[in-house]
Amino acid sequence: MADDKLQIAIYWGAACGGCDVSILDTDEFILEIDKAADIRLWPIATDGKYKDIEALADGDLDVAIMSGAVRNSENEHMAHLLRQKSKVFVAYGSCAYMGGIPALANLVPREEIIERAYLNNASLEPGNTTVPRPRTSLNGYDLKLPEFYPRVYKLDQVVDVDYYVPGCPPQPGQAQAAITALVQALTGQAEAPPKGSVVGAYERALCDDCTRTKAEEKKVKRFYRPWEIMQDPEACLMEQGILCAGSATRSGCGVRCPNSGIPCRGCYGPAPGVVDQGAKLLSAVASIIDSKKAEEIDKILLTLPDFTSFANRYSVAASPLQRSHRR
Amino acid sequence: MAIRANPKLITELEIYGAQDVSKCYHCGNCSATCPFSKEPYIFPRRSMRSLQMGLEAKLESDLEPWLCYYCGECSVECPRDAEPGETMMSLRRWLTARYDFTGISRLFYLSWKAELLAVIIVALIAGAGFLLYGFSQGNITQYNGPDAFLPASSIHIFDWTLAAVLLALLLTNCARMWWFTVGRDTKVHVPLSAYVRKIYLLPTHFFTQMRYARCEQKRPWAIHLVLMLSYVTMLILIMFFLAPMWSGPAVKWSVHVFGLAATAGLLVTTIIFLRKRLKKSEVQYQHSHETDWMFLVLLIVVAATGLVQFTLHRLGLGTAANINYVIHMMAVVPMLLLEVPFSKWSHMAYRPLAMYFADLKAEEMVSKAREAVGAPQAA
Amino acid sequence: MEDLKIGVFICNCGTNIAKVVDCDAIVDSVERLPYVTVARTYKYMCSDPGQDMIQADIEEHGLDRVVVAACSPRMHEPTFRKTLQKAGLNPYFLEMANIREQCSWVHDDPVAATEKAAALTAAAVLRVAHHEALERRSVDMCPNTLIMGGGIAGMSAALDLADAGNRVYLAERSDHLGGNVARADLTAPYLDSARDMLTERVTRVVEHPNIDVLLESQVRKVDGFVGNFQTTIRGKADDGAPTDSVYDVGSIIVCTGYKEFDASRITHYGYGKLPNVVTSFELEKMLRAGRVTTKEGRVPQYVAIIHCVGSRNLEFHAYCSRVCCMTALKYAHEVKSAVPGAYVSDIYIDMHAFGKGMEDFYRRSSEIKTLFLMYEKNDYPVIRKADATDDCDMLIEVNETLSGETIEMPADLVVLMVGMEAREDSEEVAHLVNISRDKDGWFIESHPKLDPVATTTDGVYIAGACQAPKDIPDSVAQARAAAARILARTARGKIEIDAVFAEVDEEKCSGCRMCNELCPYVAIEFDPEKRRSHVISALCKACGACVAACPSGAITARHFTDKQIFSEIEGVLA
Amino acid sequence: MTFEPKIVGFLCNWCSYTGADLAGTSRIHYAPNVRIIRVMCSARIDPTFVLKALHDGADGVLICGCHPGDCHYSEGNYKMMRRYPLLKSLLADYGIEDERVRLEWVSASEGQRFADIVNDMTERVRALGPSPVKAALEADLAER
Amino acid sequence: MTTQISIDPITRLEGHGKIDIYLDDDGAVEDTFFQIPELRGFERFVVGRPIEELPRIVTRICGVCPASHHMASAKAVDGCFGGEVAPLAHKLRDMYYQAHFIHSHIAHFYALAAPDFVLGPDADPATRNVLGVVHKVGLEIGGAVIGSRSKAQEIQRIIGGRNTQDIWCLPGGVAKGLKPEELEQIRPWVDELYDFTQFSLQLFRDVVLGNAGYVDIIVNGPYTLDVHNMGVVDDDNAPNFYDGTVRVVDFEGNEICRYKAEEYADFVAEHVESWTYLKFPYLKKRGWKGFVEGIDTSLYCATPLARLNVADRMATPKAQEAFEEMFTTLGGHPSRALLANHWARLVEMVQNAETLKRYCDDPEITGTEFRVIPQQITGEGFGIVEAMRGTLTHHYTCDERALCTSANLIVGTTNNNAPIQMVTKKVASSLIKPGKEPDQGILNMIEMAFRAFDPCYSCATHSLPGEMPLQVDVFKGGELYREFRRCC
Repeated sequence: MADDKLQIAIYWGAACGGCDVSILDTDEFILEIDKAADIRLWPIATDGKYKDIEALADGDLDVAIMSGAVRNSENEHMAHLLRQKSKVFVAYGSCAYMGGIPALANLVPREEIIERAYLNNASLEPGNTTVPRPRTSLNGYDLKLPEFYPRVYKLDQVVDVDYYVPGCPPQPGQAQAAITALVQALTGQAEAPPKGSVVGAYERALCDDCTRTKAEEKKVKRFYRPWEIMQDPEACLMEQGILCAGSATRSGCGVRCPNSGIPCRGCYGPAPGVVDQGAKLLSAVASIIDSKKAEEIDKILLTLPDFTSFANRYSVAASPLQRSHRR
Repeated sequence: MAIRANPKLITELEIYGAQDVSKCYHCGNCSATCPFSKEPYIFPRRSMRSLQMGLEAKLESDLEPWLCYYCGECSVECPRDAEPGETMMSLRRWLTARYDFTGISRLFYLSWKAELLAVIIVALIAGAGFLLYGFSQGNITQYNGPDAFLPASSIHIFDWTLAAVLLALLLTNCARMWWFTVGRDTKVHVPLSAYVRKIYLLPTHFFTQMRYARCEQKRPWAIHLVLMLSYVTMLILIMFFLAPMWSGPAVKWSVHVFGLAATAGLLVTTIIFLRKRLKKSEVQYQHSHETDWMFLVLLIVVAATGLVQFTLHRLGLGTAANINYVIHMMAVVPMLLLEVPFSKWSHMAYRPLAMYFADLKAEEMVSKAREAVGAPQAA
Repeated sequence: MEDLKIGVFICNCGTNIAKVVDCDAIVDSVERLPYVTVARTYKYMCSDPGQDMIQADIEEHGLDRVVVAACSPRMHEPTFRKTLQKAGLNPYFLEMANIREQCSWVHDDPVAATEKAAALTAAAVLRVAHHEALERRSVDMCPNTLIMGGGIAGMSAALDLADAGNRVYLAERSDHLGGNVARADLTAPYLDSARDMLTERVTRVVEHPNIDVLLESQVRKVDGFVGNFQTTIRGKADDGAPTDSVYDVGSIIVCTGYKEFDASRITHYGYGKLPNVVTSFELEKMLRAGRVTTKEGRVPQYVAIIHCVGSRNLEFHAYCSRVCCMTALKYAHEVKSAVPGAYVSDIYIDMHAFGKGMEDFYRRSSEIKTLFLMYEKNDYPVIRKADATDDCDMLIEVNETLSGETIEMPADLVVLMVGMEAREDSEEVAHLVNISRDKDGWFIESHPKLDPVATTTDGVYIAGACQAPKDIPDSVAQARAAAARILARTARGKIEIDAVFAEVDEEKCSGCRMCNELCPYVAIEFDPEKRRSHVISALCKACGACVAACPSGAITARHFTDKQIFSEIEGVLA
Repeated sequence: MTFEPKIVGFLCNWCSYTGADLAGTSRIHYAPNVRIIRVMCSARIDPTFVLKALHDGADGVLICGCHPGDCHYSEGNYKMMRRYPLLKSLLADYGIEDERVRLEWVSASEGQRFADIVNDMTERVRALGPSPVKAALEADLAER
Repeated sequence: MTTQISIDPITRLEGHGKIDIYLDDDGAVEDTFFQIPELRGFERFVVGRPIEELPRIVTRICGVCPASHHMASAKAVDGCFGGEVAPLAHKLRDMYYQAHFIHSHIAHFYALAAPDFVLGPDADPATRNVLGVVHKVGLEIGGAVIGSRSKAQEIQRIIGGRNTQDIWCLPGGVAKGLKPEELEQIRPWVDELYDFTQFSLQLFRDVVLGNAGYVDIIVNGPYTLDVHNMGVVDDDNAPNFYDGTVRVVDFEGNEICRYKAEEYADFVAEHVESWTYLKFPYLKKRGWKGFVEGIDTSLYCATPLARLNVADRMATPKAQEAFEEMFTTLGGHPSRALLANHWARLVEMVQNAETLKRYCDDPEITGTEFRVIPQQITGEGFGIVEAMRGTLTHHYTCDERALCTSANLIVGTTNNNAPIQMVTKKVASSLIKPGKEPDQGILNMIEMAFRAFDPCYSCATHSLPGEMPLQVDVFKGGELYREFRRCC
């Protein structure tokens, strides 16, 4: 492979593959990547040898793009390896950036997950008591299963991350822009964004790009779940009492959810400089509650169940209350 | 049970001498300075309070006024010039009036005119009586002997009759005093045995006035004691040794020494008291009630005429002696008849009684208190 | 962050701090913190030598941030800001750690207290590193003053201000001036006439060219800030119809006074049931009329005055209403002169006779044979109708503490000394001018001792009984003090307003408009063109509500930025 | 050695902070576990502050503002009042026990009340032991 | 001493599917174990969430077939609200889902299957990928492939707002309808897609059927299993991907059972082994009999081929033609030739395209009655759709506040877990014999076996990424002395 070509690795941790699909979804752009770079590793689309990566010298890779969260020691090992081999390490997608949907598991004990999957559901073999175990010895064979961390970690809780590309998955256009920007930076055609910055997204919250009209009067006596009313497709969802994370979420996705009548759930993460997306959304939601009586406020909030899983839908692992990290 | 207050009482007491009670704001200095103020008899403050509020019923049953000898310390200490000492004095007057069922006492205290009038009338009646009697059966020139103008034997009888009347009156008042202060008290019941056990207190207090002796200055006590003893000596001589005194002209030292001494005592002390009251030198003598003056005046007149009588009699001037004797009696009779049961004199009886009752009651209260706290029995 | 030089100054406050907190230990601990160049302790940091020391250190070491660990910033922040200014440093480069009120005075364990003090100081050090240089803004001071309430306080303040040549708008709810004083006959202790006192004031106020008396008027709205308030006052037009007019004023004095306690709330006094149980104000009426009689028109023989009605008890008001005791004595005198030979009894808890001439007044009252009966707090006297056989109309049962007896006091007329209460509209007024009330509804002054006239809202002052029960001299004194404060300011013509306010970073604002509604001062404007919100700094009072609420973190509160508070959190937990 | 909880207190400048000062001037003693941070108004208290405090190792967080209706900024404390239940539900979902975070109204005149609250809360938090946020970190470190 | 051969998808270190082959001392296969070592626990952590949010959460089970999960979930959620759904919504969802099927099948066929057939199994792994195919068949065709895939995605995006990590469904319908101008925008693309399906069939005929070697492998290779077939069919027993009843037919063509979604638990059960996180579904009424073939087995496949095996006919004319052509070539219906799955995908694509056309001509499709507000919360719902990789079942319950109280999922690939176990052993045994050293061939054979199922362990474990990389390490005495590897 020619030396002037960028050396790139694309890899997934505990992910759904959607991020890789989003790169595939850049369509013709894939061909450009193919032209501009040697893809040394990309399990979903191309051949490549893990051992080759191990064989590389530190920093031989120009860019490593890793999607997915860290769920077990192997994800972690792979993250460390790619970090070590690459000049620029990119956390790609909400799971890598903030833990993503898988991190919702951090809100429940691991034991209950096992219990629900193998001991207590509608379609189990009657009377089953078997549960997968790290080690099983069967007719003299010693069968091993990897051991899992008690919770899901976002990438930078495990390794040092240079850039973040938010989104679940990142909107292909944005992904393309981000990767282009990185490539240009690496090939000296543009200045590299400061370390730790979020690329492939805008600097303002979603409302900036949302075309729904926003009134000054934002007061609700109750909240509505999306199915409880027929919404006004023109007006701000929050004003209609429909919980929407847009105001607390970085823009860049193309506002596809609100435009389709579905409230934003915040996959692009907090606005720049915000510590916790959930806490910020919390303030915003509280601001529109139309009451000065504690009891009434409680009553209003009954119409807004399970706020947490909405406020931190993609960012549980990033919450300050998830102090755990492995660095 | 709530005690009814009578705001008017304080005004009534003004006539008895308590002018400044309302000034008291109960700092308690008075009670603090008074050497006699001890549980359960705290005064004068409490008495002042009862008086301010006009708690008649309560005051009537109080012994405190009698426990005060009016040394005057409290009045000196009082920051508001509420004259606690004088108030106690006035209360004694008021109580004397209360104990007296006839109401005469009250009359005297409330109006000095009435008292003066009474004294004059009694004096005149007495004078007239003795003159008529003398002329009816004797000779004005004769002092002794068969046709003496006023024979000792008759006077003796007269004295005893008078004494009987006075005693009757005095005892009823004392009985009333007992009833008010001890008898009707539902809270404290004094057993008969106690009365007997403690009876010795009466003569002790009467003759020694040892309590008064505990006041800070001793002089008032000494003077008062002399006065009292002289008076008593004289009384005894008159009641029991009239004849020997009468006999003469030779002097019977057995009686006359006492007579002269007592007279001297009376004269000197009364003069001292008069001077003090006139000069208002000390607090306790600053406010004199008419009754005080009357008592002293009668006393000194009696003493003086008594001494004159002795002299004339020894000189054998019969006529003069008889006339002087009538005058003497004109002082003696009102003094005894009006002062003993109805006025100042009565405190000679009430004081020791009060001490006696107070002691009995206190003892009871203490033992009651003991039961209350259930103190351990002495092993 | 650029390389900083932070000086830390720890005050012993005599022994106030040093006796519990080991100040030298704090020096040792802060010296380890980043950027700390000097750290020292001193006896009294607020004293001149103390301030000179700070100033000297700033100059000598070229300090650019200063932390003072001492008393509450509410006490001396201004002092030390001046110190920085004198040393040529921006006053906002100061941060104080409150190690007295919130440490040495409330803890006794030296170890724990020192640890806490160190943490608070560390927090201040970390915080001050993020402080920014802020400029106070100077704005014109409107010389006019609005005075709410035409009572003795309001009028007194009005006259002082007007005499100095300032315009005064004197707004009074009722149709006449004089307030509660107008309801009184004589005054304690010299028994001179309240009326005479008032007439003089009222005539001067009414005739004064610089005073606009607005009767039957209510303040409806107060906008703006110190030096520049716009006040909307609803008055009556000639035809009686309500009309709103707007007045521009620079200062506001609240003199709304008090309201009397409603005696019928206390049942055992039978007020409202027993005809001859009257309130102090009803008696005043009789006295002003010169005829003190029972409802039946009889001349009362026994008059009982009950103190502390609604005051100093558990159920109603714990506080002392301050003027009733002496007023009651005044009644003793007035009744005795109105009804010679009447027996007056004062039923009281404690006799509060502070103030000039009052103790003597008390003595005189007892000399005229007023009977004083003392009762225990919350052990109320009970009034009942007397029997036909009694020589009185009512009987008052009192557990009299001086005698320890339960007595029955005869009475034909009972006077209830009703206490003072905050007016029912005090909450409304408080919100109007945006000041705080204590738990009893009295307006709170900015400092109970050092600044009893100003309030927590700059430019709004309080005087008279709206702040707490007060007698006439105190009310007048406070009113004239307020006037003096205002004159001192108007004389300068300009005032500095705090440099602390909120700002919207338009690069971050997404125009979601969550904040628009939140501002109680309508200081946030939305620009539909740019689709951005921005803060009108002059209107902003820096509460920070919008800052916390902004979902995209686009609003910052100057001097209370997230960074500053975060570092403070790190500090206290370090 | 007994566990001494660290509690961060966010107090509004006008009522609660002044109330705390009053406790001082009245020499009312209370537990030294609360470290006070002054904000202008309880409305300034961003829920992030609470999360941040817990993240940085606080065992409890006390939030104090003016009594409803008495806010110096007339409405600020209502804004906090509205955030509080949401904040509590969020914390609960992350396993933070109810008594670790507390909102109280303390007026400038309630020094005693402030002291009582501090003492009460300190006891309750002490009973709960160290914050689970800290515990999680220690668990992780232990795993390394 | 036994020799262990582990076949790890990209090494043991990544926790992806792993195969251990145990040889006896003679080197004959004793046993094989196919292990899935990860679990994510969606069933647990969706509990407590507002039930209507599940369709927007479970899509993260798999980023390759999120629409399948979105649809199954949406239907289960509808059930929790009493099942009332705007009729138009069903049409729109079905239309949307056809588009998803098309781009998913295109991706699989061209990116994953084609390299083998177009470039040949022996081609250099370095070039054996989608880019290699593009280079071979020419850029314009490559462009057409990519273009068609993105058109199908764009159609999905226009109808439902997004083409991945779908968000669109709400209880009682969908969040947005299809505007007339939108319809006109997609209409021409639909026609192009239909043409592309025909083109793809032609390509398959030319490249695969034209190559006798391939046909032989397909029909006579070791890639057959005597297990039953499962798939969703409509009332005429034609395949239906969005809705219908589940039909199970044995490998001789006799119907074993058919059941509605709400009955799934009576017909299917999952067996658990302690050495893998992935469960083994089987026909409940027959009971778990272990990994055995035969007419009495309780095991079944749920694959594109299985879907056509349980179907008596296709739902659309052109698809019916392709259907008949395929089974004739395969020598009858049903077929057990696992490699025919690739062909089956192309046949399905035709039906997808034709169905899309039909919807485009449906006058009601641009209506506005695309959602009703649920009037009741009944608390339990079942959703079954055909995912590209097999029958997908979601089953939820919720409380009176419509908060999820339980969730159970049986996903496409899981259905095939046991068959994959068995085919792996079968292939391994057929290749590794005493004295016959394992070589690169193993890789190809196993690879093709796997690819036939197109297993998606992302779905299966709710954890692993979409496609299946492979690595074979052969150990002797625990010593690695040969390694072959590839990723797809």
